[in-house]
Amino acid sequence: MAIVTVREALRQAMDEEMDRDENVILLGEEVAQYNGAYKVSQGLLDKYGPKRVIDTPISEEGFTGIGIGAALVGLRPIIEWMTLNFSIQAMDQVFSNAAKMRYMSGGQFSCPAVFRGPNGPAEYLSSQHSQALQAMYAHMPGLKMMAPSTAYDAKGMLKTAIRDDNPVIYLESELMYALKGEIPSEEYLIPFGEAAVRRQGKDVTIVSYSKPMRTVEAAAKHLENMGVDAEVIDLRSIRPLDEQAVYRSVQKTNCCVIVDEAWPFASVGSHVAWLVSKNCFDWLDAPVELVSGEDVPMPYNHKLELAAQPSVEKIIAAVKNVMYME
Amino acid sequence: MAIVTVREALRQAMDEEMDRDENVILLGEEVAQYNGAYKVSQGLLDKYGPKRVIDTPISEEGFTGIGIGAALVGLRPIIEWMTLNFSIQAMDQVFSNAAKMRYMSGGQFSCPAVFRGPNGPAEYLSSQHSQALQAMYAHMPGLKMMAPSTAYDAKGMLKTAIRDDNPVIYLESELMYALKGEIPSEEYLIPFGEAAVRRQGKDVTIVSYSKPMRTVEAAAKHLENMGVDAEVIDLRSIRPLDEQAVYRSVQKTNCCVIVDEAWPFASVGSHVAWLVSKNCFDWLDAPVELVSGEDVPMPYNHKLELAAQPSVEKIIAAVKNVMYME
Amino acid sequence: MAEDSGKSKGAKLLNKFLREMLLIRRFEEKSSKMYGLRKIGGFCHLYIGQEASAVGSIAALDLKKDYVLTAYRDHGHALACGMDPRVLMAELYGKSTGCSRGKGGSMHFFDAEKHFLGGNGIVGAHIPIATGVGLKIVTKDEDGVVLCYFGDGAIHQGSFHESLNMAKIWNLPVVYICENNQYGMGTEFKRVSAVDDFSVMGASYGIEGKQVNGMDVLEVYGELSKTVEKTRREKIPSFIEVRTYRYKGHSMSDPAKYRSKEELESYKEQDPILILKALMIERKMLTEEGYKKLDKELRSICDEAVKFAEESPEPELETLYEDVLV
Amino acid sequence: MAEDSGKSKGAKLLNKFLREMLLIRRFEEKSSKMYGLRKIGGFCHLYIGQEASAVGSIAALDLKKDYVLTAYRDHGHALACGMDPRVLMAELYGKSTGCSRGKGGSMHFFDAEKHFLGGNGIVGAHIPIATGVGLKIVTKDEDGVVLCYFGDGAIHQGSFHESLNMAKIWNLPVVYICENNQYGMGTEFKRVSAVDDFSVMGASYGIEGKQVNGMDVLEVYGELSKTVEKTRREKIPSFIEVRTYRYKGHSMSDPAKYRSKEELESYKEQDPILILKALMIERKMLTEEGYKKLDKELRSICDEAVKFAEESPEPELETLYEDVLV
Ligand SMILES: Cc1ncc(C[n+]2csc(CCOP(=O)(O)OP(=O)(O)O)c2C)c(N)n1
Ligand SMILES: Cc1ncc(C[n+]2csc(CCOP(=O)(O)OP(=O)(O)O)c2C)c(N)n1
Ligand SMILES: [Mg+2]
Ligand SMILES: [Mg+2]
Repeated sequence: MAIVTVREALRQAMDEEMDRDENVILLGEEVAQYNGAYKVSQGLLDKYGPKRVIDTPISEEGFTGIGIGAALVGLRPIIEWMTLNFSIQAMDQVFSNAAKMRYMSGGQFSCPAVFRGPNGPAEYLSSQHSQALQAMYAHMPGLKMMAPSTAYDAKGMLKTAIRDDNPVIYLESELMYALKGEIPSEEYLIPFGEAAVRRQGKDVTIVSYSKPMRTVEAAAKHLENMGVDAEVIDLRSIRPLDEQAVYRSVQKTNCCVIVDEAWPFASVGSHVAWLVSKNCFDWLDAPVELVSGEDVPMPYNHKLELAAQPSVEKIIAAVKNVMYME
Repeated sequence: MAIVTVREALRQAMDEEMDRDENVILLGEEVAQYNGAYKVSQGLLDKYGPKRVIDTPISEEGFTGIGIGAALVGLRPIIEWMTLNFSIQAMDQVFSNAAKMRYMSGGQFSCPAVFRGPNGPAEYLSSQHSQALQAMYAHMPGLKMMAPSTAYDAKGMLKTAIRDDNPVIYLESELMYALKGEIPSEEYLIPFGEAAVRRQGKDVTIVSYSKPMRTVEAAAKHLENMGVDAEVIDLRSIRPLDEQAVYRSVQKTNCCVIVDEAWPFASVGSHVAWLVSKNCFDWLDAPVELVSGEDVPMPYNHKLELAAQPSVEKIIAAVKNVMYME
Repeated sequence: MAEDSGKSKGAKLLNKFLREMLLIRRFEEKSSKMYGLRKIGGFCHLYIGQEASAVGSIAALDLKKDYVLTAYRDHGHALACGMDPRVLMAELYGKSTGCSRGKGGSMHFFDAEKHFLGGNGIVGAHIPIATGVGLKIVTKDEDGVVLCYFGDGAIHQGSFHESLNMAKIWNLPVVYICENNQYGMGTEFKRVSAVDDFSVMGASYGIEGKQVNGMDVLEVYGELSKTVEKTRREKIPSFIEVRTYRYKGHSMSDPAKYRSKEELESYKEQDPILILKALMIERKMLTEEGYKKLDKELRSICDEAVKFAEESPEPELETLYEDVLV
Repeated sequence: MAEDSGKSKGAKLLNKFLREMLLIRRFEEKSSKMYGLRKIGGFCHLYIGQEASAVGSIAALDLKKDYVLTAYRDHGHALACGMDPRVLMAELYGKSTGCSRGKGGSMHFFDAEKHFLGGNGIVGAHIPIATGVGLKIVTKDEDGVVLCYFGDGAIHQGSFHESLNMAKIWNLPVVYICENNQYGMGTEFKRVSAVDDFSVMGASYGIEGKQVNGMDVLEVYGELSKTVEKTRREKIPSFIEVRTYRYKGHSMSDPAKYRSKEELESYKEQDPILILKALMIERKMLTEEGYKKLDKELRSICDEAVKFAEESPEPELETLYEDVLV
């Protein structure tokens, strides 16, 4: 097992899939000559040339639509959004075209495109550059969504996303690119719709995905010291969602905290919180808690920006709530 | 009390506010010479002239941003989106600018703009033209949101929205424009954050807003015949949300059904369902049910398109579920 | 028509044009009638008056390798691509035998085999898609050409501009065709355009522009043949404004009061079908009887299409959930 | 500079230019240093090399009635608008005394009083906003002018094109200024633009374009004075390409390896400050000692700004929830 960064894991996934299938192309701002704004596409231009690794102008709506168009007729484009914040300009292409083309053509056209890039708050970036936008994409049928939290998953899931015949929103995180983890040398894929139990526990179920998983794992350690044995679930695949994995756990622990760095209102987090509330109604000893991002735009000041996000303290407080501690 | 259509109520609201405050302007596609694609702005061009009632090119991103810019420096634009479907092209302007300008300028600039237009499915329009998109806008802090279901509310709420110093998403419905209702001759306003109890009842709480209210009211009548006394709540204001009105009711009825024509995942409906699940945990006798739009793009075929939406039958089934009937 | 194309070949071509234009005309008239009888619902945008544009340009293609994309006013293009009037009428009826299984309706005709990619309801949204099809052609070293049609209203969408820039810098074989029928809904194009002659619209991208008389199928064909040929050879994008006129309202619900009777009549005098018919009679390629016979045949094809649609089954309820994802 | 402006008035102006450009230069250098010391975080885009553009153009305004908007590379424009270096530095520090209360940071400087509307982080997103400010001016019959700055990268955003078209059809007094510093992040503008000379970019909208040497503050001022004057008088939009160069990387994290040392050096030889200084010395408006004195004063203003920022308090935690809505 080699130890690599998430950045490298993503690069390997793209590299292997581009090598395997000449229909896979990569396009986005700075992906080619600059090797990616966050260096995720390092070396790919050199290896695959400018016909398959394409620098675009700053025209999110345009190049996203171009990727979708190419996908409809046989290419398998990976569209890199420099960050998800900028994808808002491209949402119409994703929502009106990628997500609906198959349905409204009665199944004639499918759109095997991957839309990827860093999502969620990084640091010191203020409101326009620090948003976790998955709820909007998750709301829409016709799209799949993945959000890895480890290097291992990052690679196996991106390969799956690239091979999938549907449009996939693939969420990364700037602060995760340097995170390291083990990956095997042989090829592997991680399927859609399979959550991972990161820590077995019997007292409380904590559910999260993507970057906050690290905070959740830190909280679980703290809780352990407090004598609380948390079960930690990483959703990994948001659309489709592995509901059963969550329910199985809650049926054992009888209480549940969801952690989502996005805003609370109409979010993936509050949706999962409702699903658990409903489907584990007879098992729950306490209301499901949601630890979300605060319901405010992200401020620049670092102290405030940390306060706006889920933290170990907030998670512990929520766990205490659902376990009626103190 | 005069009996007017929702269309006329909206027109009156704009007319009165334009008359009251010369900073109020209206812009959008076909709002002026054509008197509105759905005739909501009938007569306003004649009365206020082309400087205040402005036909735009088909450039949603551009004219929405122009409205926002004008709002920052003293106008109070009403931006009509021909339908919310087309607003996806303008989302970046709403999310990155309207919703954040005040925050990221440390309170220096506010954005008193109203974004209005028909939302949700109409009839025979297929996937791209039949979407209820409120969840995406509701997710974002920095925006308010209103969704009237009667002519009375349509007028009083739109006047409030126009006078508010914040950006307001104001949701209408094509199929509601011809709906009639009473409105008083004297001026009135309906505040943000106040739900309305449309029907008092003791057995079950049904919560909805906008167009599905009619279906809910029909269902409540059916239920009455079945001996079920439903309390019906119209949320009216989505952001801010009148949570207490819902909780008060559920604390009385001990069970709750939410009806939302949008897709279920990460929706206003599932969010309210979670809020009730959490905050009425000790009162609920059954899991909160959500009757949503089906999780598919909207098909053209009318039979299918009706099947994709909340119906009296679906609501009754959900009520039976939460009341453990049969 | 070039002299050297040979008389019989010329006659064949003219017969083809006449047949296709008349088929579109009759099909549209039939659709209009069936719409009036409420067999067809929703938005239905007729192409009557514009037939020469689709017929004259698509005749320049080889649909084994070339592609066609257009907006919601798509009946004419679909027929010109050789789609079966029966599956189109069935689609208008929302039947399971429709080209899009009854899910798309009037705005969303598609035919994967005939390389017809719709049928897009969002103004301007298919322009990047078409550009992406061009990218696929170049990436795979094919020698196809893409025709991308859109209206005078769509030209003010940012997506048009973003697309043209990328098509030029990447040398994509896309012919952008603005079908300027002089109105975008109720808005005369001059009211929303800073320029009067769209042939300059490519100037910012170094793309040559031309204006073509869209009431003359021979002129359209002549110009487009040259352009398609050049595009195929040189792999560069081009822009063509086809000046045309729609006889009917924007959609079935528009009485088109924004234009004068005289204006409409003046265009009807240059009706593309009448002009071609007269020319063919003059050149002794057609007799009045021959025309009547043809007309009768085409009318019966349209009757046949209606019969097929009427007799086709409604889609099964399960199909609501199909075609969302692969 | 026009001869007739009078020697002393001329000298005053040149002194102002020198002072402002040098202040920007020193402020940026200080910011860079403080960034290195981790007092400032996130994206920080320096304007060094481009000073003549903001200084020469904003000098042509009357900020009682005129407005300025730019993108995230906004320090120079803010200073040229007369904002206090102390509140700007405090904003970079994220302090409560910052112009945006520490919520905006480097990319979001704002000053309502000085008519400086930011500071926008989304490429191209402020172009419609600026256009809307122009609409307000016209609607309220004022005689202000709006300067809207954006980069060579932003010019490929659809928002630019949509805005220009509307500005032209509505006769809005907006001067669109493309600060072509020849790179959008790591991308040389020629790689993503179909044209080399941006002055044609207004052609599709009947808007005249000009190219100005942005390394020469007098040329910028001369051209912009004329343009602003004409815009004010005739109320028509115009477009200006300012050719300039940034000496530093795109942001603090960019080593700028995509360009040659020679290229950078050749621009440094035409440094706007050095050129003006030489001219003033030649014209006996300045001595070497006078320059040194000025430099010392400006350096101490920047030291002072740092001191102010250092000593200012962090924002209170409650402020996280303030400024979201009015
Ligand atoms: C983005 C978007 N905005 C608005 C509409 C509503 N709409 C449908 S067709 C149309 C007019 C388009 O005119 P034009 O491009 O000239 O095409 P034509 O209908 O004349 O063929 C409008 C405004 C839409 N479908 N999409
Ligand atoms: C819509 C959008 N896409 C991408 C980015 C990331 N980004 C920030 S600055 C920049 C380059 C902009 O270049 P240019 O317009 O030339 O301005 P300059 O930085 O040279 O002043 C990019 C791609 C963004 N902020 N917004
Ligand atoms: Mg038109
Ligand atoms: Mg630049």
